[in-house]
Formats: sequence, C-alpha cells, structure tokens
Amino acid sequence: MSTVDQRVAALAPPRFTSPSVFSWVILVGFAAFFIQGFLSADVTLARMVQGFGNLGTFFAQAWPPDTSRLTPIAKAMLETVNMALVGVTFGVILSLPIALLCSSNTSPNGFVRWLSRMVVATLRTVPELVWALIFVVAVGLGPLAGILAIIMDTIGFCARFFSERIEEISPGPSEALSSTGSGRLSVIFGAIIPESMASLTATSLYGVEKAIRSAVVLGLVGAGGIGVELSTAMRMFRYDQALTIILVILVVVIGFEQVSSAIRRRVL
Amino acid sequence: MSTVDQRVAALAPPRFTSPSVFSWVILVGFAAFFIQGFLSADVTLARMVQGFGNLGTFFAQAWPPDTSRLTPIAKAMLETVNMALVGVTFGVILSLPIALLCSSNTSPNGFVRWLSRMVVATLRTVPELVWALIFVVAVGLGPLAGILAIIMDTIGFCARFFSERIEEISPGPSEALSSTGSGRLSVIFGAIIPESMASLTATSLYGVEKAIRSAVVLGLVGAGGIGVELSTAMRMFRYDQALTIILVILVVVIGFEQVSSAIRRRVL
Amino acid sequence: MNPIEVRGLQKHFGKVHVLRGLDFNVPAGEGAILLGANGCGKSTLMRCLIGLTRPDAGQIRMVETDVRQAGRREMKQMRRRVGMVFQRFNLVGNCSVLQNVLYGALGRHRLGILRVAQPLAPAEERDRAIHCLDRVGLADRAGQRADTLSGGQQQRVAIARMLMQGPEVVLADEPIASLDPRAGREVMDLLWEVIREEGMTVICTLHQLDVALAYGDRVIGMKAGRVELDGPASGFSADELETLYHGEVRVDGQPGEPGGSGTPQREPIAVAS
Amino acid sequence: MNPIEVRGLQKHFGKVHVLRGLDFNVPAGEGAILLGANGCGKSTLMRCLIGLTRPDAGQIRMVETDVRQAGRREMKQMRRRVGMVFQRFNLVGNCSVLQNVLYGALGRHRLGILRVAQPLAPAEERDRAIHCLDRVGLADRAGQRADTLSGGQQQRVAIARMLMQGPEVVLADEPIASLDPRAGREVMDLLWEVIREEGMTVICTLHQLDVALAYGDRVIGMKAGRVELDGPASGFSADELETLYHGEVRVDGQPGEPGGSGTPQREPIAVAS
Amino acid sequence: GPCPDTLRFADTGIEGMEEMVRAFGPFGDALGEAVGSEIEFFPVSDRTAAVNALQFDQVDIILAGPSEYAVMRARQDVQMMVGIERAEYGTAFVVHADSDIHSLDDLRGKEVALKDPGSTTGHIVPSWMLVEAGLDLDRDLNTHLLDGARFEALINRDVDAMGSGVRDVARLKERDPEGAYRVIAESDTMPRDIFVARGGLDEACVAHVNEQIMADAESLMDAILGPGERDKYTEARFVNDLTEAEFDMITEAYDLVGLPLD
Ligand SMILES: Nc1ncnc2c1ncn2[C@@H]1O[C@H](COP(=O)(O)OP(=O)(O)OP(=O)(O)O)[C@@H](O)[C@H]1O
Ligand SMILES: Nc1ncnc2c1ncn2[C@@H]1O[C@H](COP(=O)(O)OP(=O)(O)OP(=O)(O)O)[C@@H](O)[C@H]1O
Ligand SMILES: [Mg+2]
Ligand SMILES: [Mg+2]
Repeated sequence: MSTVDQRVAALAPPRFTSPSVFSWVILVGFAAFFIQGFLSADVTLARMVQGFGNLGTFFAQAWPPDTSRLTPIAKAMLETVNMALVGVTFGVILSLPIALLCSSNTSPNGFVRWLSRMVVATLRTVPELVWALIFVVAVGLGPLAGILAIIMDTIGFCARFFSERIEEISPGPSEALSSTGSGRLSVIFGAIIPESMASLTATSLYGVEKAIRSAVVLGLVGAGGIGVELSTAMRMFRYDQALTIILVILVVVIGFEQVSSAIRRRVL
Repeated sequence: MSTVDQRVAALAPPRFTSPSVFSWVILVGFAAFFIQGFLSADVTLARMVQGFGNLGTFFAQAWPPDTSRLTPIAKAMLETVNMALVGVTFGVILSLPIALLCSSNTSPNGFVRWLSRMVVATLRTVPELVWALIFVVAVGLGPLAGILAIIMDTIGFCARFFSERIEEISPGPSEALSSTGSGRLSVIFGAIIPESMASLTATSLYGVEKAIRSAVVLGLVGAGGIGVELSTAMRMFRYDQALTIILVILVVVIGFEQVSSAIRRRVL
Repeated sequence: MNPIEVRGLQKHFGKVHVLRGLDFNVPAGEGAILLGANGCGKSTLMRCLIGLTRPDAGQIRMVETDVRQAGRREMKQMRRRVGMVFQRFNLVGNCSVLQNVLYGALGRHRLGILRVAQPLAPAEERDRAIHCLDRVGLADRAGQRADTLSGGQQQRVAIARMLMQGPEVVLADEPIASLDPRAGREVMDLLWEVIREEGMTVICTLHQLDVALAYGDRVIGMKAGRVELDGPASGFSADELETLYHGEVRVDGQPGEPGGSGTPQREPIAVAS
Repeated sequence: MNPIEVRGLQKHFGKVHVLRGLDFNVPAGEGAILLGANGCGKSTLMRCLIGLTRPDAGQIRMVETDVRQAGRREMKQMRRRVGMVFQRFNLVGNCSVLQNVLYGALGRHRLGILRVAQPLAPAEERDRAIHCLDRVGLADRAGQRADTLSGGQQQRVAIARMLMQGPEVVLADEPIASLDPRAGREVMDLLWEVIREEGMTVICTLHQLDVALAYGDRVIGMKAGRVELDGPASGFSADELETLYHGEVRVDGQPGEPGGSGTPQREPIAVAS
Repeated sequence: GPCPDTLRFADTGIEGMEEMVRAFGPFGDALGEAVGSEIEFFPVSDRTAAVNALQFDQVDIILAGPSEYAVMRARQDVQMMVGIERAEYGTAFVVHADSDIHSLDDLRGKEVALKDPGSTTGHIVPSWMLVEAGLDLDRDLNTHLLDGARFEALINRDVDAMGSGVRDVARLKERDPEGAYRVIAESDTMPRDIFVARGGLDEACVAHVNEQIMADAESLMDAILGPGERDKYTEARFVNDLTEAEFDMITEAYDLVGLPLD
C-alpha cells in the first residue's frame, strides 16, 4: 500500500465506537430486567407439550360459535361503535393541539413541552376504571361518562403518537413556509399536518378500533355495549357466545383497518 | 384581463373537487354513527354542574395517598417491569418480520400481506382475558403465561404500527439499495430499518409502557404484579392505596417515555 | 442602509468551523451571485440570513432587522420581505402545485392559512398564483401533486412560490441547479427582470460561472468559510473565479496540514466487476 | 450484443404519455450523454432501464437481460452489473457516509448486509470504500452522518457508492447538478477515466451542454418523450443541442394546441410587496 | 306515586346474576308499571363503579351482593330494601378427587385459586373460611385471585384447590367432564342478595317500591327469568325479611381477612 493509501485508510471510522455512558446505562438496565424476567418465566418444555394438548379441549368448548344472541350482540356492537366514534372524534380534535405542544419541533418552549407530555402520560396512566369512577361522579351513569372516558384514553394515546410522527417529518417544507413570514399556526396547518396526514388518519382510526376493543369501560359506566356482552359471556363461561362476540369485533376491527388503509392510499 | 390571462386562469384547478364515491360513503357513514352516538350521550348541563361539585368529595377519598404498602407495591412494579420487558422484547422481535409482511412496500405479494394483516388484527382483537385462559391451559399458571399473553398483545400492536411507519418511509434509499442488486433482506436491514429506527424504538418502548399499564393480565394468570395490586385496591375501595399505585406506575411510564425520547434524539 | 448587512458572521457545526467571519453588504437593487465550492458554507450562510440557523457570532441586518436580536414578530416581518428558494425545493409533497404556490402568500395574510388554502383563497390570489406558475411554465400542472413532478419542475414550483411572495429581497440557493439550459436562462431572466422592475435585492448561489458572469451585478466568492472575492461581475474573468475552487476550499481541512484534504487524491482504484 | 438496448419503450403516468416509443442502443464502452428539457422523461427512462418503473410497452435489454420479463433472480443479477446514481442521491440519511458507500457492495455479497454493515465488513471492502470516498474528495468525512452533508457532498457520496459497486454499466441521473464547477469536472473526469479503464458503458443525464459536448462519445437528445437527436457528440454544435429545449418539449402539452404550453408565456406580473 | 318520574337502577356485576342482568328489560318494564315510574337500567359491570355511583346519587337503586352491601353501609348512607334468595348461593372449596386434601387444614402450604377481589363467594367468604380453619393467609398458603382462569388452573393442577361459588362446582364438572372433583368444605347459609337504595331517596318511595315488588313477586321473578333461562333460578325468590345482622358475618369476614371496613 502506498503512503497515500495509509493516510486515507486512517480516516476510516473505527468499526465499533465505544457506546456512550447513556447507551451503557440503558443496555445494562435492560439486560438486568430482561434476565430477571426471563428467569422468572421458568420455561419447562414437558409442561408446554402437555399443555398444548389441553388446548384442543379448551377450544372445543368455544366451537361452534353460538349465534343465538346475534341480534342483541349486533345491537350492542352498533351502540359501541357510535359511542367510540364520538369519543375518538373529540379525543382526536383535542389531541392535535396537545401533540403540537408535545413535539420538539412545534412546541413554543421546553417547559410547555415537558408539561404537556406529563399531562398526556398521566391521562394514559390513569386506568379506565378510575376514569369511569370520575365521570360517573361528574356526569352520572350512561353513555356520556363512557364517551368522556374514551376521550381521555384517546388523548393519552393519540397525542403521544401524533407528536412522535410530527417530530419525524422532514423539516424542509415547514422551514419554507415559515420563511415566508407566516405564523406558527399557518405553518402547522400548511405543512406539518399535510405531511403527517397519512399517519394521523391511521392513528385516529386505530383509536376507534382501540376504543371498541376496550369497550369494557362503557360497561363500567353502565352504558352497555359489546364489552358488557363479552365480559358477561366470559363470566358465564359461555365461550361459544364469547367467540361469536369476538368474531363480531374482529369484523369491525378489520373494517376500520380497511378504511384506514384506503384513506392512507389516497393521502400517502 | 388579456386573453392569455384567461387561458391561463382556466388552468387553475377548481376550488372544490367533488368528493369520490369512496369519500361520500365514508363521510355519510361517519356522520350517521357520530350523530347517533352524540344523541345517546344526552348532555344535560345542569347535571354536569352538580356532578363536578361532587368530584371534590370523591378525590378527598384518595388523598393523601397511602404509602404504607409502598414496599410490596415497588416489588410488584419491579416484577411487572421484568415480565413486560421480556414479553415486549420477544413481541417486538416477532413483530418486525410480520410488519414487513404487512407493509405494501415490503410484502412479497398481496395475499401474504392480506393474510398477515388479518393475523395481526386477530391477535389484537382477542381480549387479554382470553389470552390468559389460553396460556394458562397451555403452559400453566405463572409468569410464562403472562409473558406469552404480553407477546401476543405486543405483536397485535407493534406489528400494526411498525408496518404503518414502514409504508411511510421515503422510497428513495431502498430503491438505491435494491438497484445495486441486493436481496430483499439486505434492503430491509440496510435502508428500511435505519430509516424507521426512531419510530420503531418509540413504538417498542410504548409497548413496554402499555404492557405495564395493562398488567392485570399478569394477575389473571397468577403471575402477580402491579395490576393485581391496583385492581385489589380499587375493588376494596382503598382509593388512597390505588393513588399510590397509579403514581408509581406514572413514574415508570414517564421513565420509559424519557428513555424513548432520549433514544429518538440520538437516532432522528 | 443596505437591505443585507453581514458583519463578522461565525458558525460552527460541532468542531467544524463553517463560517469564519463573513463581512459584506448588498445594497438595494443589486443582484449578487454567491460562488463557492461544495461544502464551503453557502447554504449555511443563506439559512443564517433568514434566521433558520443561529450563528455563533457576528451581526446580520436584513431589511433593517437585526436577525440575531429579533423577536418573533420582527422575525416574521423581516421574513415576509425576504423570499427564499431552497436548494432542496422544500415543497409540501402531498399538496397540489397550486397550493404550494399559494403558500407563498402565507405571510401576507393576517388569517394565514385560512386565506391561502386552495378552497378558501380569494380569487385574486388564485389568479396571481396561476400567473406565477405560468411564468415558470407550469400553469397547466397546477392541479397535480407536487411530488409527482420531475426534479426540474419542482425547482420551478419553488421559484413560483417565491414570486408569489413578492419579496423585496430574494435569497436563491442554486435555483437553476436542476433546470435544463433554456429553463435555467429563463429563470435567471425572470429573476433579473423582477429585480429590475421591483428594485429587488438578490443573493443567488450558483455553480455555473458563465451564468454568474452573465447575470451578476456583483460576485461574492466564498472559500473555506471566508469571503475571498468580492466585486462587480465585470471585474472578474472566469479564470479568476476558478481559483475559488482550488487549494484549501473546505471548512474542515485538518489544521496544520497545508494543502490539506481539499484536493481529492487521484489514485486509480481497481474497480472489479 | 449491446449492454443497453431499448425498443419501442412506452410509459404513461395516468393520462400523461411520458415515454412515447423510444429506440436506441448503447454499445459497450460508450459514454452516452442524455439531454432533454425538464420533465421530458429522462429520469423515467433511467428508472425503466433498471427495473424500478414498469414500462407499458416495448422492450428493454440490459446486459443481456430482458428487464420486462426478468424474474427476481435475473433482475438482481442484472442490477448487480448496472450502477445507478440517482437525481436525488437517495442516501440513507441516518447512516454514516462510509456505510452508505459500503452499501454499494451489497449486491456483490451472498450474505448481503452481513458483509457490508460497517462493523462487519471485511477490511478490504472498508479500504475500498474509503478509496472510493477519497476519489470524490470526502475520505475525511467517512464517519459523519450522511444527512449532515451539504447538497454537493451528498451527490459525491452517491457517486462513491456507485464506484464501490463497480458495475459494467452506469446510469447517472444528473450526477453533477449540485456540484461546483471543479468538482463537476473532476467527477466527469473520474467517470470517463473509469469507463475507459474498465470498458464501462454509461448513460449520463446532463443539463450542461458544454460538458455534454466535452465528454460525451455520443449524445442522445430527448424531446417530448421521443429520441430527437442521436449521434456522436462531435457531430453536434451547441446550437443544435439547444433545439431540444425549444418548441413542444413537454410530454403533457394539450394535444391539438400547437406551440402548446411548453413555452412559458411572458407577461410581467405585478409583484406587490 | 311517591317516587321520582324515573328510577335509575344498576347492578354490581354480582356472581351468578349475569343471566338476570341480561333479562333486566322485561323486569324493569314490569316493575315500572307497578311502581308508576319509568325504570332506567344501567348494567354496571364493576362493583366499584356501581357503589361509587350510588354514593354520589348517580343511581337510585342497585342490586348488590352481600359483600357490596357490607362495604356500602360502612362507607355511605344507604337504605336496605328487599332481597333475592337463591338456591346454591355460597362458597365451596373443590379439589381433585384423587388429591390427599380432605379438609381446609390440609391446604397448609398449598396453592388455592380464588375469584376476583371483593367477590362475596369468591374472595371474602372463602378467605374467611380459611382464617376460621386456623390458617394465616399470608404465611400458610398461597392464594391467587384468578378470576376467569380459576377453572383452568384447577383442571391443570396448577393449584391444589379452588374456593369459589357453589354453582362453580357444577360448572367445573361441565368444563372437565372426565375429571373427578370433590368438595372439601362448604360455607353455611349465606346472606342474600339485596336491593339497596341511595340514602337520599325518599323513604316513602323506598317503601313503595318494596311493597310493589313483594305484591307482585311471582310475576316479577318470571319477568326476570324469562322462558329459556328459567331452570337456573327456579328457586330464586324475592324476600323482605332481611336484617342488618345478617350481613354482620361479612363485615366480620372483612375484618378477619385483614381488610377492615372502617
Ligand atoms: N446540520 C449540520 N450538522 C453538521 N454539519 C453540517 C450541518 N449542516 C451543514 N454542515 C456542514 O457544513 C458545511 C457547509 O454546508 P453547506 O450546506 O452550507 O455548504 P454549501 O456551500 O451550501 O455546499 P453545496 O454547494 O454543496 O450546497 C459542510 O461541510 C456540511 O457538511
Ligand atoms: N409518479 C408519477 N406520477 C405522475 N407523473 C409523474 C410521475 N413521475 C414523473 N411524472 C411526470 O412524468 C414526466 C417526466 O418526469 P421525469 O422525472 O422523467 O423528467 P426528467 O426528464 O427527469 O426531468 P428533470 O430534468 O426535471 O429531472 C414529468 O412531467 C413528471 O411530472
Ligand atoms: Mg448548499
Ligand atoms: Mg430527472
């Protein structure tokens, strides 16, 4: 190799850069937790083999699905979709501004950002049952309390994912708009929202789906819905009825997923 | 205006393009559900005003948080984090290939894509309680069943969000890599994964947080954890203990969020 | 007072000292061409001028606003009067071409987006946008999504957006890099026509020395983060300009290594197939 | 047989008929320059050649492979032998420059990514990558993230990646658009040096007519989706090439409107401030 | 009548009353007609939520199990109404027939599946029975609140015994027809399910509703049970002889298991 070669080869970055303190902390922490968790799992093969045999018996109890209660189930499903849509719609409308406050590239300042992230994390952490209690106290039993609980849940989820996506969009277009001297809001609606539209729709529709799946909260506030049907069926050990309900939910979930990807195809 | 002006002005696209049939169906469907749901909510202001007064009394029951059981709570939290990390780790590892099969830009063909989306939707739709039952039958009570349930839940969630993000990355870099004649896998690991890394990390860490928050499933399979603590406190009307537990969860949730954004800052 | 005044401008990216004390003014109505090798800091300078990148030291006055001291309001007012054409176009990919051009008017309306969104924009703004598009030869593409245009077409849309803004000062970062020769001349003609008509002030980055000499009133040559040449275009020959690209042109050459890494080492590589 | 053979190639995007029956061959070892106005379909043609865009009709043979009929394996084998430099660089933004160049070798290794990932790549590949970078003058930037480079630097990295691939045929889409004049010449010198040494075949899109005439063995001129000029570079004057950019150059001019929208209408716009 | 125009009813998701909740529509209609108010029914699937709703006057009357009633009377102002007496209401401990556990005392050092926290027959009473048998819940054995998974856990022998509602014994055999099971302990007569009115509800109204229910007890129960589901409740009937003392054993049980209702 010529001397020039050696000079140039010396410019190659090392294969492994020693990880930063931060990476070490994360890695070691993860490993510690993971190993503890893994050991606690105590996987014994023999047990698993025998167990999987049992599954047949278990599933046999659910087959064939009992469709005798299909009409009330469908009605409950419809009610649930209605309430979920209302809750998620308001939730999404509220999530958008909150997400903008949470994102590093749209937040007015670090403190606001920190605060709104805390709020969102709290909304997410408070369990559904607690939301149910709070709203039952505040507005009484019934759909309204359920819808309010769904709104809280939606904000906790959507605001977080919206903000994540907003942080990931390429900064070019927003820089271009703000360099015409336009205000923050115009930049947001002119560049940031259009650029992240596909993701926002998908996340919102996932929110609806999520609200439907976790429709138990509607049961907690006496608003009925599919969640009550399912938990009743499970408690009565009517697995064949439960299967029917799960299948109905599955149809709706897939339906929302289809709508979601159809919209995305148009926007992306 | 000169004739040239008019010719040119005629090229302007119309202000409103009449929405497609698809848009109409979606819009009308949404409106119908939304209105029904909204009417069912039956918002009466008087009721709400009275109710909000009650909230003070309600919160007074939870204040001050009862920290007498902090040690067992912390221990339960730790166990939960352990199990959640193991479950989510495996869930994420499995989600990645599934997400690649689900995404329009990485799936080998339409049928595989459809099938894997169905599978993911099903994993998501089956309620936690059912997963708990299935795994109790299959592998017996204990952490293993809980971890398996978390894995299923994680796949249902992560695979969907991974695939969404993968569909949104800009096609340029992958086209560049595949035009060197490299195989699908190399393109995926060379361009698609690095490009969507920030989002994948954030989604995965959200997965951990989600698993911790919904740790009740661990209780259902006899694996203990923070979920049992919380639901016991709530069912026993020990709101002050419940508050302590929620605060502990909140600390962990915020911790994971901080780690998540620290990692994102490095990758983005 | 000159619309563009720069004093002792400094900028580091990490350890790389990109702008190393720049000083220059551009008087009103002048069309200045900024030349310099790749990576010498031209785009960074432009971004500092419009306040997108914060310099480390020095002073910038744009249309009488001190950019480093400006609050949000002053910054907005300044930016309204300064149009920028970005090197990488920065169009909003999934909006229509017309919408992208309408965005040029964003700063001008109090209600912002509510007055420039395609379905809401007043008829005169729409007409103006179509005319701006027509000037860059793309009026018939008004309804197409911006990201389905070819590279050169996107660059023209970016120029139309700047025209739509109707600024006093134009910062154009390689506005003709992806244009075909005729379109490039047309765009330069257009820019200079508008400058003359409106008395605009322009800084335009270019890599085409012939174009620079043909159009520029003034040439500012950057080299390794400093202004190396500065004077009326008529005072320079193409050969003089060429010196900007030779020797220590980079801002990151290892110090103490004369003739450093700026010159690529020529050594045939065995290119196996 | 020629490494590049195109017969009756047609491509529509929606209603826009972009490629309208192209026919040409490029024999081995020839350096052909592809000229044409913005939006005339040059990039689309390049993408068809390497199989990234599916044409509607016609035949394409690249290095003896029928691109439209090729299965996955054949397509991969063909692509291994054909290097592409994209108009918009298409670097992986959050990987290092070195990693981006190493990706050029992806197709060559059976284990793919496992043999070219920066920490795993064999020493000779790493050396080769550094040398390719050195050839474009960026060896000292090897460790930097690709998206922090300036526009021109990114373009050079894209060229280094192509060099790393060591292909038989090179498709370069405006490889020097964002390069400064010296870097542009150096890259063209480099390309032609490598062509000559390795007997490579090149199609290179350009908008600089002087460069086209100085370097091209052959010039292919496209206009409105068809090949309009085709012959040895020495046979054309700059004025002849200029005709490519005049008249009905666009692929989307409204039919039945002679002199259509290709020519921008010049009418001063009132640019209010 | 002395009652408001609409009476809001809820249930607390008590063990074994799911069928009844489903059939609440006809019952509500029949009762509404008798009482002269419109009955609005909220199927509240969680006892905490239902109890909370009653405390904050968001519901007028709830149908509660003994455990909930004991909690409510300790925490808030409530009025006792009529009750429902069911056959097969109580707690039983079940083990595999081939197991060597024959009494509660044999459960020392074993794993026991219970239902969910706060459940009368699935948590409070079985815990109380264990304490009565001289076992320390924290040290002498492991209890798991498994809810739905308690059957599977016993069938697979992940736990040695299950303490749950008496009706669960039949269910268990239904779930695992091949298995053989044995009951090792059963609770004494249990307090009955009870309708509870919020403290603020007019006493006259409470009395009126009680009266109307008892006057029409047979046909109201028919309305609840409906044709198909009938057999499961053949022995359920409305009763109006509940006393506070009846529920003292539950309060005591809460105390004994270390969850005092202060
Ligand atoms: N965000 C950043 N982080 C680190 N380095 C940067 C960043 N932005 C620019 N640089 C570096 O600063 C130097 C100047 O970049 P700049 O984009 O201003 O160059 P330029 O003169 O516009 O070049 P070109 O003609 O290629 O567009 C380059 O070496 C580049 O790598
Ligand atoms: N995905 C697409 N959808 C619709 N139209 C497209 C798409 N891609 C390209 N076009 C159109 O096809 C035409 C040719 O585009 P192409 O990118 O091939 O032009 P080009 O010759 O490379 O131009 P330039 O010199 O500006 O790069 C343009 O009019 C463009 O708008
Ligand atoms: Mg630049
Ligand atoms: Mg092109």
